[in-house]
Formats: sequence, structure tokens, C-alpha cells
Amino acid sequence: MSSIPMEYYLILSAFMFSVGVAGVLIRRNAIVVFMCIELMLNSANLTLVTFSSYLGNSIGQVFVFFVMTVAAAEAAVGLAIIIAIFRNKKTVNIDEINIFKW
Amino acid sequence: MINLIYLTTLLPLAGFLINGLFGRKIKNEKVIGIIGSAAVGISFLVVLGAFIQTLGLPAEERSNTVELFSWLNVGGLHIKFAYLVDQLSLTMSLVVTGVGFLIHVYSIGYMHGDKGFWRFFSYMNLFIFAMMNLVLGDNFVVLFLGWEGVGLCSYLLIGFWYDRKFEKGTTSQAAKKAFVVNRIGDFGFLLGMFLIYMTFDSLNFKEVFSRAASFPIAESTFGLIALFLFIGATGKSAQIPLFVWLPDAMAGPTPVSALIHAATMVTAGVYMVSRASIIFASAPVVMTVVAVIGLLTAIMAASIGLVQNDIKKVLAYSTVSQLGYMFLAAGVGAFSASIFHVMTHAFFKALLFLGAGSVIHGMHDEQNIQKYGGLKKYMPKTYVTFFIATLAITGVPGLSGFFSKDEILWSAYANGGFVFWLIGAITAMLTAFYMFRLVSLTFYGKERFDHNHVHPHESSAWMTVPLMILAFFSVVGGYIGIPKVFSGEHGNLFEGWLEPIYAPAQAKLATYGSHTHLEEILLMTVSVAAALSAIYFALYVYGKKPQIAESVSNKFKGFYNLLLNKYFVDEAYEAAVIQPIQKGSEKFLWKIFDVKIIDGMVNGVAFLVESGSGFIRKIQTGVVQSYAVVMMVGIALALLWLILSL
Amino acid sequence: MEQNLLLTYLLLTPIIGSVLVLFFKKEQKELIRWFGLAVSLVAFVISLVVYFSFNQTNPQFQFIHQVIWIKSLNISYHVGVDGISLILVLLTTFLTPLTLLSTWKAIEKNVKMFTFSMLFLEVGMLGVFISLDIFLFYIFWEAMLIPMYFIIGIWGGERRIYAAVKFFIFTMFGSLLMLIAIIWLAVYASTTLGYFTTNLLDLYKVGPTVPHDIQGWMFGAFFLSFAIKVPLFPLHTWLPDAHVEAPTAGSVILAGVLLKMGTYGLVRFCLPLFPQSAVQFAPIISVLAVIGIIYGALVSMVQTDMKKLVAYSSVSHLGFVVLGIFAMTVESVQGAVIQMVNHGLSTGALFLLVGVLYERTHRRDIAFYGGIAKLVPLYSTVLMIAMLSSIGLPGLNGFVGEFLILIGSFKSPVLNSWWFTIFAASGVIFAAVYLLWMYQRVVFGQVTNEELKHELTDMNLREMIVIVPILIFIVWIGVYPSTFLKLTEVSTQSILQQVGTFTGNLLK
Amino acid sequence: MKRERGQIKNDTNMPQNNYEYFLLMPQLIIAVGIVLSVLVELTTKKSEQILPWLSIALFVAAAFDSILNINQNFVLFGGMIEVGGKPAIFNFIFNIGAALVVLSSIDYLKKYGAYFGEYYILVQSSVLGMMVMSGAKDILMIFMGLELMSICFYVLAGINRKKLSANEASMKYFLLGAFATGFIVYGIALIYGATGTTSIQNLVENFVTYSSNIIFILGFVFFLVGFSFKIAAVPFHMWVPDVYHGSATSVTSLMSTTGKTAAFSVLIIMLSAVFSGASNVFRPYFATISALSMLFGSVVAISQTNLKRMLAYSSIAHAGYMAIGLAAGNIFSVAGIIFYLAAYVFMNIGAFTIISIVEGENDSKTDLNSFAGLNAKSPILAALMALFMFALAGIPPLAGFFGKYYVFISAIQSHLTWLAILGVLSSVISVYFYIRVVVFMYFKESVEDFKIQISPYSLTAVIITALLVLVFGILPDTLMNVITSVLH
Repeated sequence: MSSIPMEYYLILSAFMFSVGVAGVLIRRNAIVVFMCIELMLNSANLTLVTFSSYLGNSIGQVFVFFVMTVAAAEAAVGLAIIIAIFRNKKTVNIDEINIFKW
Repeated sequence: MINLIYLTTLLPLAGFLINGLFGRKIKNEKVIGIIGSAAVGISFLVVLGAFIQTLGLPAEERSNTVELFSWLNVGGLHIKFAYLVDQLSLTMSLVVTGVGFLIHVYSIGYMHGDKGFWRFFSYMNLFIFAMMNLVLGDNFVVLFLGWEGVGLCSYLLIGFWYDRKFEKGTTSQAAKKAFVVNRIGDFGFLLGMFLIYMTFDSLNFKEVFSRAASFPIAESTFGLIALFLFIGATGKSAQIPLFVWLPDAMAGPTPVSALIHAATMVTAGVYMVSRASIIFASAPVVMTVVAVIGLLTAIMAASIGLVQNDIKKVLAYSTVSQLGYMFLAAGVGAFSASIFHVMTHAFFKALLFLGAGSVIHGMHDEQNIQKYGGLKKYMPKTYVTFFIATLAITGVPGLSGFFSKDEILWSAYANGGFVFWLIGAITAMLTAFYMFRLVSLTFYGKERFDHNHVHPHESSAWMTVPLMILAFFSVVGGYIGIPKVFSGEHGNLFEGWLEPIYAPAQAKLATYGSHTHLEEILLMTVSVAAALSAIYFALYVYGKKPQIAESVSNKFKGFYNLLLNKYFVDEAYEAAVIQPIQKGSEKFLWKIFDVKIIDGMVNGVAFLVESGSGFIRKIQTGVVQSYAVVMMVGIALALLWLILSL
Repeated sequence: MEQNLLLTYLLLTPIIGSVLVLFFKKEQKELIRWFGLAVSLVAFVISLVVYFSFNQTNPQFQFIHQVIWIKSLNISYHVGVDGISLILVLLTTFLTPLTLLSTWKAIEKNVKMFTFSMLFLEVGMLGVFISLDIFLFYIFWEAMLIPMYFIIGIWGGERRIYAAVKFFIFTMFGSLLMLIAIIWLAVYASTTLGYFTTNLLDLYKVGPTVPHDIQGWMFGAFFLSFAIKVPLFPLHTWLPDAHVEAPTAGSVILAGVLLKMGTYGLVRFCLPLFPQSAVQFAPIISVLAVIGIIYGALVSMVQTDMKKLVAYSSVSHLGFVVLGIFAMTVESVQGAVIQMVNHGLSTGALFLLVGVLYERTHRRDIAFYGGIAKLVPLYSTVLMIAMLSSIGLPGLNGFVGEFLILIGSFKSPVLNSWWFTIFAASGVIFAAVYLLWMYQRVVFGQVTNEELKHELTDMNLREMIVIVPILIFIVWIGVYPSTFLKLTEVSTQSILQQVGTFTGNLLK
Repeated sequence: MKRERGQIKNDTNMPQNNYEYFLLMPQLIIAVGIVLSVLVELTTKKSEQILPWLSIALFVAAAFDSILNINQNFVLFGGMIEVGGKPAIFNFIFNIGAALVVLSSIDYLKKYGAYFGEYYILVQSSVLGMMVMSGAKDILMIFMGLELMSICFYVLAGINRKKLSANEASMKYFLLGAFATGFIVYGIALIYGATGTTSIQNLVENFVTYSSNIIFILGFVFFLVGFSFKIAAVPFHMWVPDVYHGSATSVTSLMSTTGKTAAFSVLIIMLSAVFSGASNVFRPYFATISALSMLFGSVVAISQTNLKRMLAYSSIAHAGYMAIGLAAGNIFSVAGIIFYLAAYVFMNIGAFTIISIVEGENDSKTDLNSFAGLNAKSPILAALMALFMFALAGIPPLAGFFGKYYVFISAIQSHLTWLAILGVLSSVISVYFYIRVVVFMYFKESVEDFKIQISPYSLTAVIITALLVLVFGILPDTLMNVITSVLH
């Protein structure tokens, strides 16, 4: 198999994952937050692929397909919700959506 | 006849129920009166029969018990509802039913026209029922049953005219005071009973006293039991610490004062002490305490009596002081003498109260003796009987008072010592003085009442006949207990009659010092002389020159006020005990402790949770980002735990 | 074990009754009231049948009826009765019809709901006294809370909501801690006996073998729950509120029976299950009880509201009962049991009588009244008898209980000091003070208030029918107590024997 | 790091012939139902009247089918999904719960303004997702079921596009849900990396050996965190109040009950090694989140005035009580949790349905004051609500009490007495706000007198739940025997 040791990929995907998490916590725009969630999912895909290739069995690869389809479905639904919000409040800034508190 | 003794309690109870339940419907006063008096009269006859039957029996078989039913048997405690018929209880029952019967007859006349007539007679019968239980009881619990029962009846009867004023407060306040002070006494009595049960494992008289004589019990236990019992006695018989209720008990109708607060109830304490003579005898320290308290009460009460202006108050204080004499006798070991004095005192004190009652009746409820004067010619019968009773109480030789009082003074001298005799004699002198002050202010001298709307008249036959009978007994009553010095060896019948009861106690007591008859006669003459001079002095002061009394009272202004206000004992109790408890429990216990502290804590916890929840809910800011942050904090902690735990 | 269905019938009558009540229409007030009374009387008759066929010499539980209820937890519907629980069952079935009869006119607002709650309350109370399975006991203990909560909450006075919620939370807190102790005990039983059980008779064997320090905590949990219910001194503040705000019927049943569940629990569970810690904690608890006696008496002395006065007097009376139980001598425990019944009768009577006044004038403060003896002589005599029984006058029922408790605690080896009895006996004095003072201000003296003249009418027939049976029992227990003492004698001895065997028969 | 390919052992109870595929009947019924509903939706205008009854029929059929062959316990599709046994019970709970929610939402949707057929399709598919989750024998199936259910819930939460409250609810639910799914997937990846397999059977069998591997534990923690979000345990509960308060009441009742049960079923499957007593490495984790959730849920619920929000916090508290079972981790606690879940589902559905009946136009009338004097307005509703409140508070003769009782027993059996005492404390606190509802209904006069128009369907749904709560309360053995027989 390729000579790059597995750890590099894992560190990369861990890094990608933490960037995704940081994006979700910091950014204000709903769409950007949603993109960061997608980033987290993709970092999981990368880990899965790495393990699958280094472990030699294909379960990881198969899993990645399912994750991708689910991510697609989630994207569709998520964007629909964000559009619905935009129609009502003319804004996508998460901080302004806080009718329900305490 | 002896085993019919339960009739003596059953009949008064029946009288109480009949008058109590149907009294309101039997409008006719005479019928109610007859029922009430008959109940007591028949019981008197039954007691008399039993007395005669017991007289017939040889000395050692004279105490037998009549068992009714077993009241309580729990664990080691077996209490039967039974009556003990022996010399002591017979003597007391004779006094209770005899004097009681006469007073019932008297009150038919006295209470004439009172709308609570039926209620009065039902309570009086209830009192006789309770008193007979007290006297006849064969164990401490039945005695206690009677003890509290008489306390209840005195409460009911003192507060009989519940809507009338009495001195500062109302009659019902006086009644409450009587009951509560009695209850304090009963508290001591209860503890005594518990200690007896603990040491002797029984409360039955026969068992307790036989074990008291035989068991090797430490003197301190006897002392404690005796002390507790004596506290009970002081509560009931109005001795030094707990005597404050008796003067206020005068709020009740006069027959009540005569029956309860002179003849019978107040002597319950003396009866109890003499019944438990063996216990007292085995605790010499407590004996001296009893004697000293008796003595102090006697002289203190006599001194207060000097200055009282209400006829019933004077008699009340005289009762307290005579009770002091009885306890003095018991304290120095002359138990039979104290019971003898109980009997004679019952006769003449009941007579004095009934006489005072007919005077008050005649003077339309005026009780201040300063407003009397010269009633001799208006009420001859009352005057004569009253005068005889006064002679008896002052201890003029030949009448019953002399014999019993002298016996007590002599045994005080023989056992207690000269100081006891001296104070006793002085008290006798004071008694003579205030009694004759009372007689002269009431019957002699010029009439100090305004004539137009007060015209005194002799009371009806209902009232005067009992007076005469009592007068007869006041004279004759003394002869059955003539002291040995006059009658020689076989003389004192009364002492002989009671001797078997006190044999175990006398055995424990130090024997009499060897005193000659000569000393006895000498002392007797000295005390009589003192009494006679006091009588002459009183007649002289109040008969001829009333202004001497004024000048004396002005000169010793302070002392006079002290006596007038009863050494301020009531006010002292009020300030020292009642107010602090009342104010303390109101201000501190209830308002602060209960409401503020405990409730405060409970509501505080509720408030804490409430405000906590108000505070924590603020975390929910509504912004999605903050939710994600909280999640991350959670995840970070989970990871931290993971790292730490590995 | 022969199954005797009598107790189940006793329990079923009020259950069926309360369900049937729901089918009446709201308007048929009179019919509902008569129906409720009839059901409670049937229950009383059944309890009498149980009493007469009860064998007073056999210490074991009788009329046992056991049916498996939850197999997975080995919980069974297991009921039985011994002397102590039978006398309290009789008190319950005796007081409930009287209470229903006494509020004939007082309750007008949805009578259906009220009768339902009263009958459901009776189910809860009877269940507590007859259940022999701790879990079943706990279920009835909690189930009894709901109707009482509604009775105080719906028909109560002004601050009824606060009082109802406080009552609920106070009792709930205690009982939930008890739930944990019950579970712990059952789990411990599964380790020692081999099977998870909440059957009381098995637990009597297991309880004392619990290691010492844990047994202290277990005893504490059970004791706290019962102490709140009794109520014992520091935990009593819910009682005055609950009494003052509850309607007359509510406070009669609350004082008459509900408070007894706490003391019954102490006798049935705390003593036999954890004898060692019971003996160990007896002095501390008795100190609290004695404080309760004096504190309750002192505070009730200064009350201005009659109901609050009687409520605080219950604190004082039940302090006596707790002292009696933890003195652990035959006399004191028997005295405690009889005193539970006495308190139920005398305080029940006092509340009924205060209710009689309240029905006429809607006023409970003592200052309002004065000199009513002339206006209502019959009422005054009945009030006097109830008061005297509450003071503990010999010849009436109060004295029997108090005397036995005091004499038992005086010589009790567990407490082994006189001071408990001396301070407790002083309670006898204060009892006389606060009740006589109230009686004197209300009944004696001049008629202070003109309104009284035309508002106050004397006791009518219905009220007399309610009061007279109670007075009969007050006098009966006072004059001839052995009918009742024989009933509870054998079972008290068996409980003390159980305690004795595990504490090196300290107790004579 | 080469490792031999994770070989799927030959399962003994692998179905040999096609007959066993019919055991998948519950899932098949619902799947076919979804297709049918979509067709109905396309063809007719009056789909809103037909679809509710169709879905109720489907749910009831699926429920009874799963109960009837509960003891046919097989693993199908090569170790992917299990039928019969535990999943059968969960399926029963999901379907009965969903049927009751649909029954109560028939008239409610008109009031709420979401009166269109898609609602029912979404409900059916979410139930399908739950069934897949609870029957999963492979992590992949868990993930698939979870996502199917979650996405349907995201849409259901915001079913009425015009309402800002619904939008906000669905947006918050979506963002945080997806965020949690991110963690779950990453966790799964790590677990897969450490063990080389995604079959749960394998994981459970050699859980002890795996649990020494740091990556496995890390992955497992991420997985647990994601699911703690789903069961709304405290640090991850923040979305619950806003989402439950914002979305339609019947949707909330579906989410809060069946949704939480599905999440718990997954946790039970994944932790079955723990329950057989192999290791309790996760006990501290579950003990902390249960203690936090119980206390937080009960305390904050006190200061709530809106009933839906109060019930949201109460559901957090109940998640805490159930988590005690997870922390206790013995065979008895699984039975306790399942019983508690069943009781919790029906109590909450009942309570939410009553709120939906009382609710007025555009989310009005769901606060405490609108419940004041309810006893005067309609005694039946007040009595039923009181019954549910007492059941939730854990008063004995009702189901809620027995749930707590079982869970406390399991806690004490594994020496977590302190947790049980904490549970008791928080239930005392919770008694206060449950009873306060009863106080408003019975002891207070009604402030604004509005007429409550009770729809017959919702009332039948409430009465059915009340009966279930009573039956499970008085005779808990009916359910408990089924559960214990399945577990052994």
C-alpha cells in the first residue's frame, strides 16, 4: 500500500473535524454553519476511507457512500428550512432567531 | 353493711346524673334539693352503719376491702377499682357525708331563687362522689381519681356564677386559677405515684405499705416519694407555695366554700399524708419539712387574716392557717392528732362559713365586715351559733377546738421542740384576735350599714337548723379525743381508734421524750391564757375604741399594706411565672420560633429552589450558538474524564 | 394459610362506594350524602364483624388474605390485622361516618367530589392499617395524600392552596426517603433470604440483621417519614396551616386518623424492623417528643384562633404518644396505642365542636366569642366534656393513656432517666392552662358580642347524633379501659419481644 | 496494523428460507404504507381525510404484528437487522404511540394551520426510521435509522412554514441535530477503525478487549455524546425546550416520546455488553448526566409558566431518571428502562394531547393561566390531566411510579444508592410543579372564559392513554412479564 503512514490522514481529518466544529460555534450565518457541519461529515468520511484501506476490508468504503447520501438529504432539508426562515425574517443571522428563550 | 359501702359513691353519682340531666325539667326547687340532700344523707347512714359494724369487730379485722371491678391491668400494673373500709377512711367518710349532708340542707335555703339551682346540686353531688372515692380508695389511682375529681368540682363550683365579677377578674378566672394550681400539685402527686410504682411494683395501699415496712429501701428514695406526695398535698390543701388559690376560691357560693374549701377537699392533702404515714415516717428530713411548712403557713395566714375586711376572706385565711396546724401535727408524727383536728375543724369551720353565709344572705350579699355592726339583735340564732364556733376555733377550754389544738401543740413541743410550740401558741393567739375582731365588727358595736335599703333578717329554718346541729358537734366533738393528761390511760378514744393505722409509722419514729404531765398542763395553761388575753384585747379594741385600730394601722403603714395585699404573693407569681411563660411563648415561641425559624426555613428552601430555577433558566439564551457551546463544554468534560480515567 | 376475605370486603366497600358516587348527577346532593354515609356505615359494620370474631389472645396477624400482585417484584396484596391495627381500623370506620354526617350542611360546593374524596381517603387509611406488605403499605400511604390534598385545597379557607401544597410536599418528601429505605431493605433481603421480597413478616427477620451503621440510616429514613406525619416537634409546621385551612370534616379526619398513621408506622415498622437503632436513638427521639409536648402546649396557649389552638394541642398530645412508643415498656406502648385512639376521639370532638360554632358564625377567633354558656348551654356542656377528656381528667379517656405512658416511661430501662417523665408530666399542667383559658374566654363571662345573641343556636339533633357516640366512647375508655387494652395487649407484647430479642432483652 | 478481515461468524439463527423475511412484516407494512400514502397524496384532493385513517390502520397493523410474533427472534440480512424480541417491544411502543399521536392530530392540524397530507407521510417515515434503529444489529443500520427519523423530525418541527415559531424550532433542531450527527459519524469512524468491524454482535462479544483500546473508547464516547443529545440529557439538552415549545403540540408529543424511546433503544443495544455485567467503564459518565438531568430538569421546570415548555423540562428530568438505569447497568435495569419508557411515552402523549385540545389559535392558551378553573369548564379533561400529572409526578397507583420504582431498584442493586436518593429529591421538587397544574385546574377560578371545543378523536386518544397508564399502574406485570420473557 502507499507509503504514507495512516496517522497523517487521521491527523488531517481530526484537524478538518475541529475546523468544522469551530466554524459551527463561531460563524453567524446559517448557511456557513451548515457548510461547517458538512465539513465535519466529510472529515469523518476521510477517516473511514483511511481505516478501510489500511484495515484492508471494504466496510469503511461502503459506509462512506451511505454517509454521503445522508449528507445530501440533510443538505436538501437544511437549505429548505433556511429558505423558509429567510422568507419570514429576511435574515439568516442565527443570533436574531431567538423568540424562544428561558 | 361494710360491703354496701359502694352505695356511698353510687348514690351521689345517681344524684348528680338525675339533677344534671333532668334538673332543668324538674322546675320545683324543693324536689331537686331533696334528691341532692337525700343522696348524701343515705350515704351518711350507710357509713354510720359500716362504722358501727367495724366498731364491733376486733381491732385487727377492722380494715377490709370491697372490690368492684378490675380497672386496668397492663404489664406489671394491676389496678382494681376497690374501696378500703378501715378506721381512717371511715372517720373521713363520716365527716364528709355528715357535714356534706348538713351543707346540702343549708344550701336548699341559701340557693333559693337562683336560676342555676339544679346545676348547683348536681355539681355538689358530683363533689361528694369524687370526695368519697378519694377517701375510700384502696389504691393510689382511685385516690388520684377522686383527687382530680374534687379539683374539677371545685372548678365548676367556684365558677358557678360564671357571669359575675370577682375582685379584679371574673369568677371563672378564679376557678381557672384554682384548677391550675391544683394541677401543679397533682403533677407532684403523679411523680410520687410513679416513684412508688417503680420501687414497690404496685400502687395498692396494703401492698405498698407492707413492702415499705419490710423492703430494705434507701432513705433517700422514701424521702423523694414523700416529697413528691407532699407537693401534691400542698397543692390540694393550700400550703405555702401553692396556697394562692384558696382565697380566690371564695368567688363561689358560701355553701361551696363551707363544704369544699373548709371541711372536706382541703383536708384531702392531710388525709393523703396520714394514709401514707409509713412513707413519711421513714423519711425524717421530709417530716421536718412538712412540720416547718405547716408552721410557716399557719403563722403567715393568721397574720394576713388580721387585716382582711371581707368576712369570707378572713375565714379563708383562717382555714389555711388551721391546715398549717394539721400539717404541723403530721410533721411531728402526731398523725391521729392531725386527723382529730381535721374532724373538729370541719365542724366549727363549716359552721363559721354557714354563719357567714346567712349573714351575707341577710345583708343582701354585702361581704365587707366594716359595713356590718350590731347584727346581734337582728340574727340571734346565727349570732349564737357563730359565737360558739368562734369559741371553739380559738381553743377556749371545754370546746372541741381546745382539745385538738392542744394535742397538736403538745406533740409539737414533745417531738418538734420549744420553738415549734412557741410559734404555734403565737398563731393561736393571732387566731383568737382576728376571730373576735370579726365577731365584734359583725355582731357588736353600732350599725354601720345604711338602714333604708339594707334590713338584715334572720335566715329561714333550712339554714338555721344545720347551724345548730353543727354548733352541737363543735361543742361535743372534742370529747371523744380528750388528751391523756385529763382522761388517764384509756382516755383518748379517738387515738385508740386510729392507733392500728399508724402502728407501723410510729414504730419507725423516734419515741416521745419522757415528759411529765406537769409540763403538759403548764404549757396548756400558758396557751389558753394567751388566747383569752387576745380575745379581751380584740373585744376592747373593736368594741369600745375602734380608733386604736386606725392609729395602729397608720403607724405601721408599710406592714399593714404588706398584710393587706397578702405579702404580694399573687403579684410575685404573676410576674415571676405567669407573665414570662405567657409573653415568652407568645413573642418568642410562636411568633419567632415557629413562624420565623421553622416556617422560615421551609419557605426559605422553597424560595431558594424558586430563585435558583429562575437563575438557571437564564442559560437558555435562545441563540443556537450558545447551545452548541454548551454541548462542546459537555463533550470537553467527557473527554477530560476519559483522559483522566485511563 | 386459610384465606379470610373479610378485610378485602372491608377495603372494597369504600372503593366501590367511591366509584359509584361518580355516577350520581351533581345536583342530587342529598342522595349523594346519604349514599356516602351508607357506604361508610357498611364499612363500620364490617369492621365490627372483624372485631367480634378477632381472637384477642393470639399475637399473630389474623384475617390474612394474600394474593400475588406483581410477580416480577414478588409483591403481593397481603393484608392482615392484629390488635393494634384493628383498634385503629375501628377508629377510622367509626370517625368517617360521623365526619360525613357532621358536614351535612357545611359543604355545598360539588358534594359529589367531596364524598368521593372522603371515601377514597377512607380506602387509603384502611389500606395503611391492614397492609402487611411494605410496598402495599407505601402505595396506600401515598394514595391517601391525594384526596386529603383535594379536601384542603378545594373546600378550605383563604390560604388553602399554600396549606394544601405544603402538606403535600412535606409528607411526600418524607415518604420518598422511606421508599428508598424500603427498596434497600428489599434488595438486602434478596441477598440474605435469597429472594427479593417486601413481605413484612419476612422482613421482620431480615431487618434486625442489617449491619449496624446502615441500619441507623434505614431507621432514620423510616423515622423521618413517620415523624413528619406524627408530627414530631421540628417537623410540625405544616399541621396548624393544614388544620386551619381545612374544612371541619377535613381537620376532623386529619386529626382523628391521619396523624395516627405516623405513630402506627413507628410501632409497626420502626421498632420491630430496626430494634438496635431504635433503642440507640430512643433517648434523642424522646427528647424531641418531650420538647414537642411542652412546646405544643405553650404555643397553643397563646393562639387566638381556636382551630390553631387545637392543632398545636395535637402536637403536644402526639408528643406523649411518641414518648410512650420509644420508652419501650409494655405499659408505655399500650398507653401510646390507647392514647392514639383517645386523641382521635377528643381532638376529633373538639374540631367538630369548633366546626359547629364556625357553621353558625363563620368566625374562629376566640376574642369574638364570650359568655355563650347562657345562649347555648347544651353546647357548653358537651364542649366541657371534650375539653376535660383532652386535658386528661381521670375518669375520662385522656387520663388512661397519659397515665400509662408516663408510668411506663418513668421506669423504662431504655430511657433510664426520670427527667423525661418529669418534663412530660409538666405538659399535663399546660394542657389544663390553655384549654381552660380558651374555655373560660369562650363560654364563661358576660356575652361580649351582640351578634352572638341571634346567630348562635344550640346543638341541633344532627350535631348531637355526631357528638354523642364520641362522648360515649370517651367515658367508656375512661371508666372501663380494659376492653380496649386487652385488644392490643398481646400484639404490643409481641412487638416488644421482637425488639427485646435483638437488643439483649434490655426491656423487662 | 494489518488485520485479518473481520469474518461474520455464521449466525445460528440465520433464516434459512424466505419464510423468515416475512418476519420483517412491521417494517414492510409501514414502507408499503408510505408508498401508498404518497400515491394517495398525488391522486386525490381530500388526502387530508383519508391519510390519517390509513396511517392509523398501518400503525395498528404493524404494532400487533410485531407483538404477535414477538418470540420469533432472528437476525436477517447477514447480521444487519434483528426482528422479534427487544425490537418487537420497541416497535409496539413506536406504532401505538404514533397511532395515538395521529389520532389526536386529526382535528388539531386544522387549528394549527398545517392541514395537509405530507404530515402523515413524514410521521410514517419517521416511525420506519425508529423501527430500523431499534432493530439494528449493525452500526450502519443505526446510522440509517437515526438519520431517517431525524430528517423527518426536522421537517415535522417546521411543518407550518408561515409560522416563525415553527421555523425557529426546526432550524434549531436541524443545526444542532446535524452537529450531533457529525459527532456520531466521527465516533463510528473511530470505532470502525479500532475494531475493523461495524457488526454490533462482534462489538458486544469482545467489548472487554476492545475497551482497552483508546481509539475505541474515544469513538464510543463521541457516539454516546451524539445520542445523549438525542435523549436530551443535560449537557446536550439545550435544544429541547425551544423545539418542543415551538413546534406543533402533536409533533412535540411524537418527538418527545417515540423519538426519545428510539434513542434509548440504540443505547441499550450498544451497551448490552455493559448490561450483562461485563464492564462498567461508562458508569461515571451516565451517573453524571443522569444526576445533572434530573436536578436541572426538575429545578428549572418550576419557574416555567408555559405548559409545553414545562413538559419539555420534565422530559429532560425523565431522561435523567431513565439514565439511572443506564448507569446501574444490570440485567434488571434494562427491564426497568423499557418499562419506564413505555409508561413515559403514554403519560406524555396523554398530557400533550390534552394541551393540544385546550390550545387556541396560533399557539395561544398553552400557559398555566389558561388552565385555571379547567375543572369548571370541562371536568373530564381536568380529571384526565390531573391523572397524567400525578402519573408524571410518580404517585403510586399509576405507571410513572412503577417506572421509577424499577429504576431505583436497579440503582440500589448496583450500589448507586446516592443516585437513587438524588432521584427521590428531584421527584419531590418535580411534585411541586406537577401539582401546581392541578392547583390551577381545581383550586383557582378561570381567568379568561373561553369555550374549549373538544374533538372526539383527540378525546378517544387521551382516554386510551389514560387507560394504558392506569393498567400499567395497577397491573404492571402485564407489561413486565413480556419484557422479562424477552430479555432472557
